Amino acid sequence: MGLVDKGRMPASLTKLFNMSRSYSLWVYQWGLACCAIEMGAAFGSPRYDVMRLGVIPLPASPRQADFVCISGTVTDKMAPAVRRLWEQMPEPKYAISMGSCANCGGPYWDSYSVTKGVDQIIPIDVYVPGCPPRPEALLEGIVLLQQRIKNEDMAAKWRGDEGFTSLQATRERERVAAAPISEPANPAPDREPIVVGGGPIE
Amino acid sequence: MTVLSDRQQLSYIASQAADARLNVELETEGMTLNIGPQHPATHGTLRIICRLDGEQVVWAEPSCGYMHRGYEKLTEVRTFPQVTTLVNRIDWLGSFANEVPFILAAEKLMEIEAPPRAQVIRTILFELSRIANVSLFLGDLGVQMGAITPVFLAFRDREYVLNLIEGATGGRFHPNFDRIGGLKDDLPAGWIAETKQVMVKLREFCDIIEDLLFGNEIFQSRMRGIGIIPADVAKDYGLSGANLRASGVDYDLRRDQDIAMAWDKADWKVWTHPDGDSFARCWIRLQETRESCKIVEQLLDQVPAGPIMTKVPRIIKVPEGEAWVSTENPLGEMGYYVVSKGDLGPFRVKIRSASFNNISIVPWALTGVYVPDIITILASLYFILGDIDR
Amino acid sequence: MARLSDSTDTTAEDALALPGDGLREGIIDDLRRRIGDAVIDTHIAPNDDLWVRVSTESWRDTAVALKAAGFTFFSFLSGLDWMPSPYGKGEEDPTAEPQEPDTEIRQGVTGGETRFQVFARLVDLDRHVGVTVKADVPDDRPVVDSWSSVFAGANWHERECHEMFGIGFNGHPDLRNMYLPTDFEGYPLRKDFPLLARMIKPWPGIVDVEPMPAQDTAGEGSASDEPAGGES
Amino acid sequence: MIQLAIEIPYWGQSLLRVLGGLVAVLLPAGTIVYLFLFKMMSFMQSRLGPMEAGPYGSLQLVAEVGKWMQKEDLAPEAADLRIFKMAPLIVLLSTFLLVVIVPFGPDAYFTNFSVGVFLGLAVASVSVLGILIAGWASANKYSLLGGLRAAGQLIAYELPMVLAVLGVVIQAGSMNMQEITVVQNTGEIFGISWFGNPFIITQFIGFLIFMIAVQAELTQAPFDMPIAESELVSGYMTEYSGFRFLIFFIAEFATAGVFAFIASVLFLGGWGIPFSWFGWDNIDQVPDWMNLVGPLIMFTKMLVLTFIIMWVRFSMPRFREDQLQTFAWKVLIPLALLNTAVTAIFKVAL
Repeated sequence: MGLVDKGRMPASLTKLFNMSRSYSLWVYQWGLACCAIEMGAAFGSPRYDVMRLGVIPLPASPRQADFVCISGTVTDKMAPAVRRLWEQMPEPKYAISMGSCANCGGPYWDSYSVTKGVDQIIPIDVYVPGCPPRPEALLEGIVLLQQRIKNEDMAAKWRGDEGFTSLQATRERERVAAAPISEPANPAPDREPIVVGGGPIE
Repeated sequence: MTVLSDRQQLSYIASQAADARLNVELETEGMTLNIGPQHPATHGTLRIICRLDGEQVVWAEPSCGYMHRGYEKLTEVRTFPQVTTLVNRIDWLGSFANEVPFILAAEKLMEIEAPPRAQVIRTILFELSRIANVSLFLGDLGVQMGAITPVFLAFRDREYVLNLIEGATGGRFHPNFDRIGGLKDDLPAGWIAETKQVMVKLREFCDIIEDLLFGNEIFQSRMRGIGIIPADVAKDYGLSGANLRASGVDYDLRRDQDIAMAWDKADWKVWTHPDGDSFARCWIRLQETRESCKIVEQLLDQVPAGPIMTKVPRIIKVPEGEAWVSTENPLGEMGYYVVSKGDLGPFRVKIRSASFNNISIVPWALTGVYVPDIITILASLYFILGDIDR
Repeated sequence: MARLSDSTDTTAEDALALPGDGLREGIIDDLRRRIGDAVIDTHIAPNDDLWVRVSTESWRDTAVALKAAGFTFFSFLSGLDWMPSPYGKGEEDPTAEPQEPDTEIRQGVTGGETRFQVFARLVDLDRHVGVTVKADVPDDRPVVDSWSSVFAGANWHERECHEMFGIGFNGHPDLRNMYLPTDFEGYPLRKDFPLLARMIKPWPGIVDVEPMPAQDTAGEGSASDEPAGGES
Repeated sequence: MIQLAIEIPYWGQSLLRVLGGLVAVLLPAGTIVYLFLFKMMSFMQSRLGPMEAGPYGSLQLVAEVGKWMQKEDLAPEAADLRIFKMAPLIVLLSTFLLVVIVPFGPDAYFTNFSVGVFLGLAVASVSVLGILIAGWASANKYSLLGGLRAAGQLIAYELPMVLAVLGVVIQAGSMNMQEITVVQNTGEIFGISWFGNPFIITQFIGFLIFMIAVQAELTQAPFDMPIAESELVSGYMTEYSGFRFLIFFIAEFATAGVFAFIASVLFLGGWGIPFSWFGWDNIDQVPDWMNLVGPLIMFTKMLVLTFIIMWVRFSMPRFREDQLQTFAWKVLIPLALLNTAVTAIFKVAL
């Protein structure tokens, strides 16, 4: 959208768009290994119902999905398929890496056929540790992702240069740019992934 | 339970072969459909390449390996206790059941046996993991057939069983609770009473699923007479578990071999079904869930007092030798061929997983079948990806 | 297909009558009658298990003979590599003094001459007895006859054994890779196939073993109560 | 339209019609999506449904529309672009054309054709074209299969729908929707006349066949072969993303609402208040306040019927392709013909 690209969207409209994007997260049904059962328990069971957070697990094709939860071991033979499915998703997309297999290869760290961490293939927003993480851990991951989306700066995302930057970071950069030269310019914090339970994010 | 007469079975098999040939005269150019690694019906990353003629499958070939994690190579560089941690992630739904055959093989090599209390508790946890595994199968069956609601019933009642397993072992479904020579520690207080209540809930769950899903005419019309597997073809491919018993073969490892577990202390029935079609396989798994509830209830009253662990040296060195132990896992017969050379870790472990053989029949079973029936047959064969690809 | 009715021998019937491990002796005699001297070595664990090693040439005939003898259930087929791994055993026992890695090839239960062996297991569902059949695979040309024409289930097992050990199966319809991507070079389950991740950095979980100060070293050695590489 | 004090210029009337059409289609779609798909399905599965966006998740629809507007609109490179982009609009178009014939009050109607029912049934088959085009143009094997299945299914189920409606038309004696409504509310059965003669009683078989045919027209659960999630990923909608998918999504639920409107007119007595008709004989005697009460009555009847449609959708497994066709051709059509014959006999004999 023209306005968003040039970054001159009024703050309230950005806030509305961020809120709507965070409350209607569609995720498509795709599980890899044992974490998929915990993800299924989170998505499809009355006890840890994820639909109440606004995450709707209805669609079955990546075209209609907003975020994907990589739940399970990504093997070398599966890696190109993961990359392709990531590229098939329409643009404002996010990814949660669930379980230690997806985070860093987990118990198969020395296997000859396992990719050590899915972040070598696709950019990951939230890491959920555990083998398998409890459904509540996944719900916390989703809540953190929603917080992140609420504070996201869409203009930076649509320009697609730095991946994720939060609104606060952009205002900080603009304040620094507007400030007189004497003040030392601190670079915008680059993408630092959140680890569940790793303290509040701004 | 209408029994499909032999004539019907033979006519079905003949029709399968005929349909495949029928389309050759019309020389319609087929289409290769790729039910790819990401597909809602495959429980994970199984890919089936099938050549279609219209909606009919002329040739189908599963391509595995998308979940191959190299278990047998990893077991060679780990010690015995570490292998149990690794091994209970093969069949990730009934995962306590994976550890038991490996531990029994190691105990057979060391010529030691778990104390009676540990054996009974192992059998109870084995049957609980079977209930957890098959109850999700019954719910997932509904999703494959298009009914969205049964899976929520299954997950809700499965949570009760997972609470029990977590109460006893600490892990929801990767407990790693089994040790060579016994168990990690004893059952918590009040666990037995709570398990009895949960078993009552599970029986209600089986009744609900029976009339909600199995009693539904659409479900029956989708499942009956589809994917018929005669007994000798099943034996040829090495199908095991409910798939074998659905073809009329009365073979259940819990009853037919004497092993250091407590199945003989409870009286329960082995269900078989003469049809061998998809409905029979699912129906048998439903009855087996009820039998498991019965076994658990009976064994709960016979948990003997006594130690939980025999005297085992701190650093376990299994003496040299080879041992094969297989048990009736929720998916079928899972066995371990452990070769040990007297070191800390095994020299070679051949893991015989049930789903690998169960899925090797898919090329035979899927020829001449409609596209929706691919999903029916796959759902009724019931595989777990970790089990196929190891 | 119709069951091959073995009308020739009568001893199979009275073999059932023998108690306990008489059953397994009966099976071995029945097998010797069918394939003669191909049976090289047998081992019986009483009331428990039965191993048979046959010559490489008669690998396929054994399958036909056992199937005729009633072993219709095909359990699995795989390979064995008896060479100890040149990269050590992964977890040395901290208390024992480090020996030099022995490179002597010692076969398992029923012996054997070559480094590779192929073994399979068949089960007779009526008599509830299983047999593990082994055969040597010649070192120079690791090829064996394929069982896929006798047991349809062996097709996939042989493909996996081929890609994991490099053992060829002549007569097999399509020996493509089962699990590994087509461009994977090397045979993973061979003992000389290195696990690269372990080469680069040792297992993070190795606890450096030094005796607890309070513990008297006279007892069961100086191992700390949590053995190195114990249950992690 | 409504004869208010001032004379509305012509362009004013058509503007009112356009606004009325939008409300008559999008309002039911919105309530159905929120009330049934999110909330009722969740309560059926003993869970809560969206609770975060607004109190009790009431703003979930705002969040949905807000998000779908920001989504990138992908089109596969091998797709036939122009037709690919046109397909969802055709499906939504057929919904708007369908709502045109539905009367909401004595004067509150869009058009008052004398052959309203005939036009409705003719237009109902336009959505088949949209679905077929979507399946064919998106260059994806799954959507091709979904599109072909949809074509076969929708054509197979239009016949029973037409025949079921035939019974109603014979009994009402006219194809004009207003007259059908009036006949249902003024007639009486065997002398009891206090609740009129809604055709659901005398035409119960017709009602059943019509509802089953509607369930199939909407490609919903027992008949959702075209969007079989567990086989064809999501059938003809597989390649659609962004706003185009939202149009498909709205069209699916809007058509459910509009068919429920038509069913309530044909079988439940349209905009007449169920048990009180205040003795009017014909359309002119109906007072003006009914133009305001009528839409509310129609809306509640629509919600009741949509509840049944959605209830069946969320609990029934799926037919197989050929079972679906045999059920239509060998069971529904003969039954509908029988029903028409019996109605004709009763019509002539009585």
